[in-house]
Amino acid sequence: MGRLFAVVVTLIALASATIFALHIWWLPPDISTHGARIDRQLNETMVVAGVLFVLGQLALAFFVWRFSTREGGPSRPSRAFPGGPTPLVVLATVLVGVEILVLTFVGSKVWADVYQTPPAPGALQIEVVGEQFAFYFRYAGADGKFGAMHPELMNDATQNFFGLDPANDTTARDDIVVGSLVIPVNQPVVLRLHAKDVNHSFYVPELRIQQDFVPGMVIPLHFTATKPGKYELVCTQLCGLGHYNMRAYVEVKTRPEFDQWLKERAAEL
Amino acid sequence: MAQGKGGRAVTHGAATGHAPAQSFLRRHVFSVDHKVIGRQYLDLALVAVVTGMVLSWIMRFHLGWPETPVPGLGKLAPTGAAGGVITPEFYLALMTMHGTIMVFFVLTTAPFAGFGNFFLPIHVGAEDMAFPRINMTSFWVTLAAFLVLVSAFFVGDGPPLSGWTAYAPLSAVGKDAGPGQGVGQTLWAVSIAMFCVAQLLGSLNFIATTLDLRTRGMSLARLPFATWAWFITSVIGLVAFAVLMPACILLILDRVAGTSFFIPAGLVISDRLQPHAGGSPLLWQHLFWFFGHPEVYIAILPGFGIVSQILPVFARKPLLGPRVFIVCLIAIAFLSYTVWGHHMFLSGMNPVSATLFSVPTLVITIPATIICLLWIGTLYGARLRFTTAALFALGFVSVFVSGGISGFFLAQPSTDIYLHGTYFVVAHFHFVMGVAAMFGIFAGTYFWFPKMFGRMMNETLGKWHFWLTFIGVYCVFMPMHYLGLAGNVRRYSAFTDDYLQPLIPLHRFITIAALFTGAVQLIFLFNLIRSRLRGPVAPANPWEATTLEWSTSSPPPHDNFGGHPPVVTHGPNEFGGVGPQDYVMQAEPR
Amino acid sequence: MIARVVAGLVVVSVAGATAGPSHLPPPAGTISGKVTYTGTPPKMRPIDMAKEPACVTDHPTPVMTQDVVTGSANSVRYVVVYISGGDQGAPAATDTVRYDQKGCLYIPHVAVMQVHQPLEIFNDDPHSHNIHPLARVNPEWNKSQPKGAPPIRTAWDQPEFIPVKCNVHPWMHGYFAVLATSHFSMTDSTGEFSITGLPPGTYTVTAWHERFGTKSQEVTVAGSETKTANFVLTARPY
Amino acid sequence: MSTTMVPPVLTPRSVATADRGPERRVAETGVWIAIGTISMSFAALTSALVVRQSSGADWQHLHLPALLYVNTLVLLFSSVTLELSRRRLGSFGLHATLMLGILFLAGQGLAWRQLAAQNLHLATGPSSAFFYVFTVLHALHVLGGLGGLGLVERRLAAGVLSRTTFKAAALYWHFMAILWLYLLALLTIRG
Repeated sequence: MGRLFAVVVTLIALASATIFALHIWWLPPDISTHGARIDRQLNETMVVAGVLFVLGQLALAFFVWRFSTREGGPSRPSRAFPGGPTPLVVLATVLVGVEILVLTFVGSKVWADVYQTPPAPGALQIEVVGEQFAFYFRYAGADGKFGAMHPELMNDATQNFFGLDPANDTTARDDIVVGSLVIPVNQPVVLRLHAKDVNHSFYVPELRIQQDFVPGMVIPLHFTATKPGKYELVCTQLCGLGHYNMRAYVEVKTRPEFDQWLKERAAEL
Repeated sequence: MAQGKGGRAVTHGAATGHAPAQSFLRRHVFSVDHKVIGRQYLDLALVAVVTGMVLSWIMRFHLGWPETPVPGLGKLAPTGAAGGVITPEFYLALMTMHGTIMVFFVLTTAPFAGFGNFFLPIHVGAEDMAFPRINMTSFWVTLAAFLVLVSAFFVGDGPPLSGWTAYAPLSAVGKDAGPGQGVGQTLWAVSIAMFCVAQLLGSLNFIATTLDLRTRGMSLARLPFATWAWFITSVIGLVAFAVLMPACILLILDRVAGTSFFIPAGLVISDRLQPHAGGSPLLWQHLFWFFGHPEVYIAILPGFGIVSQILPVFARKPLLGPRVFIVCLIAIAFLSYTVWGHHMFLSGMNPVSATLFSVPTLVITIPATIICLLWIGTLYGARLRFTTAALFALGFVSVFVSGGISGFFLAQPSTDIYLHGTYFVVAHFHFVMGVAAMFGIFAGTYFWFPKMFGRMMNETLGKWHFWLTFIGVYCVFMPMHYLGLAGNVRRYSAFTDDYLQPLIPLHRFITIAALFTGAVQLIFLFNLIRSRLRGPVAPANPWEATTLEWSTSSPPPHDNFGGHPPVVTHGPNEFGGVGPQDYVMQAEPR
Repeated sequence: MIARVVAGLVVVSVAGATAGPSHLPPPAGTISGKVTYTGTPPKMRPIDMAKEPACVTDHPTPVMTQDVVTGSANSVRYVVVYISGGDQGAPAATDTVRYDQKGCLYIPHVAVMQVHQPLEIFNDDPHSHNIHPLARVNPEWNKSQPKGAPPIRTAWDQPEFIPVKCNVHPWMHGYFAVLATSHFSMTDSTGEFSITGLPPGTYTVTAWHERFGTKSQEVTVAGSETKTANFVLTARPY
Repeated sequence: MSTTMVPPVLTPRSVATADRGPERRVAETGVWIAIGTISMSFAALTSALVVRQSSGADWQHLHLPALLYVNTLVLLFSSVTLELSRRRLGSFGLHATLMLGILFLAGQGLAWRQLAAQNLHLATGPSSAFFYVFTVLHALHVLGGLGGLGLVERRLAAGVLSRTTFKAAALYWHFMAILWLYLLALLTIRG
């Protein structure tokens, strides 16, 4: 029985680790300026955690194999672990402690780069509303100014997703509201996230970015996309029955394509 | 007998009913006997776990084959699954109920309230809990809380869909937010508030019993490891549930009384401006996770204790570093209150605090790692006996290590950016608190069943149960890490996004594994029922263990020790001697 | 599938156009007319359905918003014209009103029905919708209808203009016009309507539009004549 | 398999605290634990108040009804009478405490009515909401304390009251007074 346990645990550990190591299921390619550092941090953690995982399971398997009693086998006295618990305590503290220090030291810089640094000056400003169950995006339009948001005017039936008041607010009249996030490549972008009803979250796996929308708060988020293409933005914060279908496309375009697109949208107003 | 100053006689409090009650109702239903109450908790947990598991089967089936009608479900849930096709809101309702039932009514109820009630008083050598009536109240409130929760299936739009974390404002604004967010969500909040009351009363009892009712010679150092774990869990629970309860009260008030604790101004839900202002959604998250993270340890620490108690018995040698183990438990308990923010890295709270919450989260892995190493070190030089209880205890170590290690990714804000809200999280917490705690419960059941019911469980069935479960849970939860790495978002009732399409085959594999693992549990149920009725009669100490419960008959008499409270002369950890008896019982005369 | 939609349309338009109980003996009068606007109506704008690719491919040219649909000569579509005072006609018809969700649109945009009249809601799309009638007088409900789920059968007990929305596709927006009367009609793309089968009498005729509000006028019908009642609604650009 | 049974030991009801009797500590321990957990609940609510105050601009200071200060005196005085009763084991002080406790609750009820008369209800604003939550929860705990004191009174009358039960009940009652002072200060300063 002990040998069986050891074999099963070993097989499980090795099979699991192999699938991780072969990247059979893995992150999609990164398309952001900051993502490489997150990937590196994740890879380093994967190596360290993977080694700990395999070692831990193998140690368990080995000890069980080695110290199981066979039915009817000779009785032998048990032996204490050499040196008592102290070496294990020291081992765990030093090993895990060093790992924590390294991971925290490097990782907190990565975090700070994404969330604690101001966006580049001249970043493209885009307002985002998350609602049950869609994202809408707003560009300032020709005047470069966003019209003010009035919750009492928000209405899906009239497609007034941002609660704009074009009747009285001239800056709102040229605001471009669309259902996809279209951004120019290699251009720093600042989003301001508004939650219209409940919590939502902004998650683009390829952009290596995720941030909750919180009602009552306006949360800035900035990044730069480096590769043109069409990607998916999905909601990762449970927001109600349509949560699974709350998504939008992120279209990263070249600068001329983006300008052209913006011009076409403005013409529709 | 103290003599009052005024000359009036002051006696001890009235006897708390240590004579066995006579009527059937008093003995088996409204009993104040901690053993009956412990069994009642375990029976409740059994009902709850079957319910929770059936819910997860339906969920898993839906995720594998979203458009295939579930046979018969259309009749059971005509609103949520008309024609057997599961609606998104019904999926989320199942998920909410699954999470709530499992976390509260299984993982808290079984290993802590259930086994703790039965064995903590015996472990310390007492006749009963410190406050038997409060103990009984605690159980009945728990049961009522369960019934209130389950009743959400039968009201209006059905159960709530905001998850076991019930984030505000989704949980706070009422039925505008979706089906089930009306009466169903209110019932949820009431149920959890009641559950908090029950657990506070229970924790109070556990602590007072451990502190005050220890028999002669039972110093704190001689407490069995499981009792240490229950004691520390009680302390955690006393603080955690004391925070969740007022939070639930505030939530209920936001829902039914029009207050705005968690609801800010200017919310427009389904085109309706909400009549609230000024509340803070993050306040709910802080209050909830201040409870929620310690709750993880409430679920798992009893498992630590049970495994630490079982492993030495079947390794036939003492637990390595018993004092280190206790210190680590205390360290975990303490640290568990400093880490709640790691659930909120991306919640919009100040990003600086992310790092502050990350460090203690990572530090908590140190005592956890030490404990795992102590278990593995205990195996060194052991003479392992492979009973089912031993296998589940060893399996516990394996799954806990697997689940614990993925915590490294989620504890770091930088990697959490990518993995937060994905199946990686689902894999992590199911391994570390779900499966591991369940293995602790299984180990405890196979270990203590003879003592609780006076009959042995069938070992052959038990071993089949272990092997199939052990392999099954790895097939279910290990692939969820891969899903998470591929960016698969959790809490989705269907995978419509383009990038998720390639992952659907893996979901089907998980579904098949989950249905298989679930079916395997029928072996356990069968074993449980058959052994209770027809198992071989158990001797007092079938496993050659040392703690006090094994010094008394199986099952123990009404007052646990037949009117002769034991005198403790040894620690719980004295194994490995030479000779015909290689262990010393705690109550063995010197 | 298309046949079903067309059939549904026919059912509804028949219900709308010949709403008067046809079995009643003559004389039966008719009130017909045209609904137009003054002022500047909001511009119809293309609906951005990007989040649901299946619906984008359903519409080769972008669909325009339907809350205000105007035609030539200032005509207004989707105006419900009904008898709010006077003979209320027959109780609820037993024929079913069909409401379709197709290509992420509600078809028809406004469904007119009587109280207690059976209503069937179909999902013809290859994905899930939720139907959320924002009723205030009637009980409000909110249900998903996944692909392959059976139609939702329901009815309304009180007269009310109920906005309908799909939260999954926030642009999806329509109305259930639940009326106490069996005398009603809805303007077509030319803004014209016709209420037939009216017994002689004096009627208050009311025109309702979701953005432009309601207007009423008195019309007396004697014998089997056709009276004209035109409505001019006031439009605002925003 | 060895199934060692413990030989009978002739120490009836001996526990670690045998010299003092088991009941002695249990009731007191229980109350201390209860005090701990009740404190935690009110601490959580306090932090909720602080967070809520900064989350919205809608906080308006609530002027507490002057009656609350009278109630405070009543509650404090009830603690004094209870302590006198406990020291001398007289039932008069205990009765007085019970009466004063009921009076305190009645006073609180009156204060709520005064506020309601000023149109300050639970849902009026955040400060009134917190006021009601704090005071009602406190009143419920006081009600529980009254139940405990009632039990003490019954046992005293029957001559089966243990000192420790009395002490535990008194401990809880004094805690109610201290908790009230804290709440009063909190609501005065931040409410």
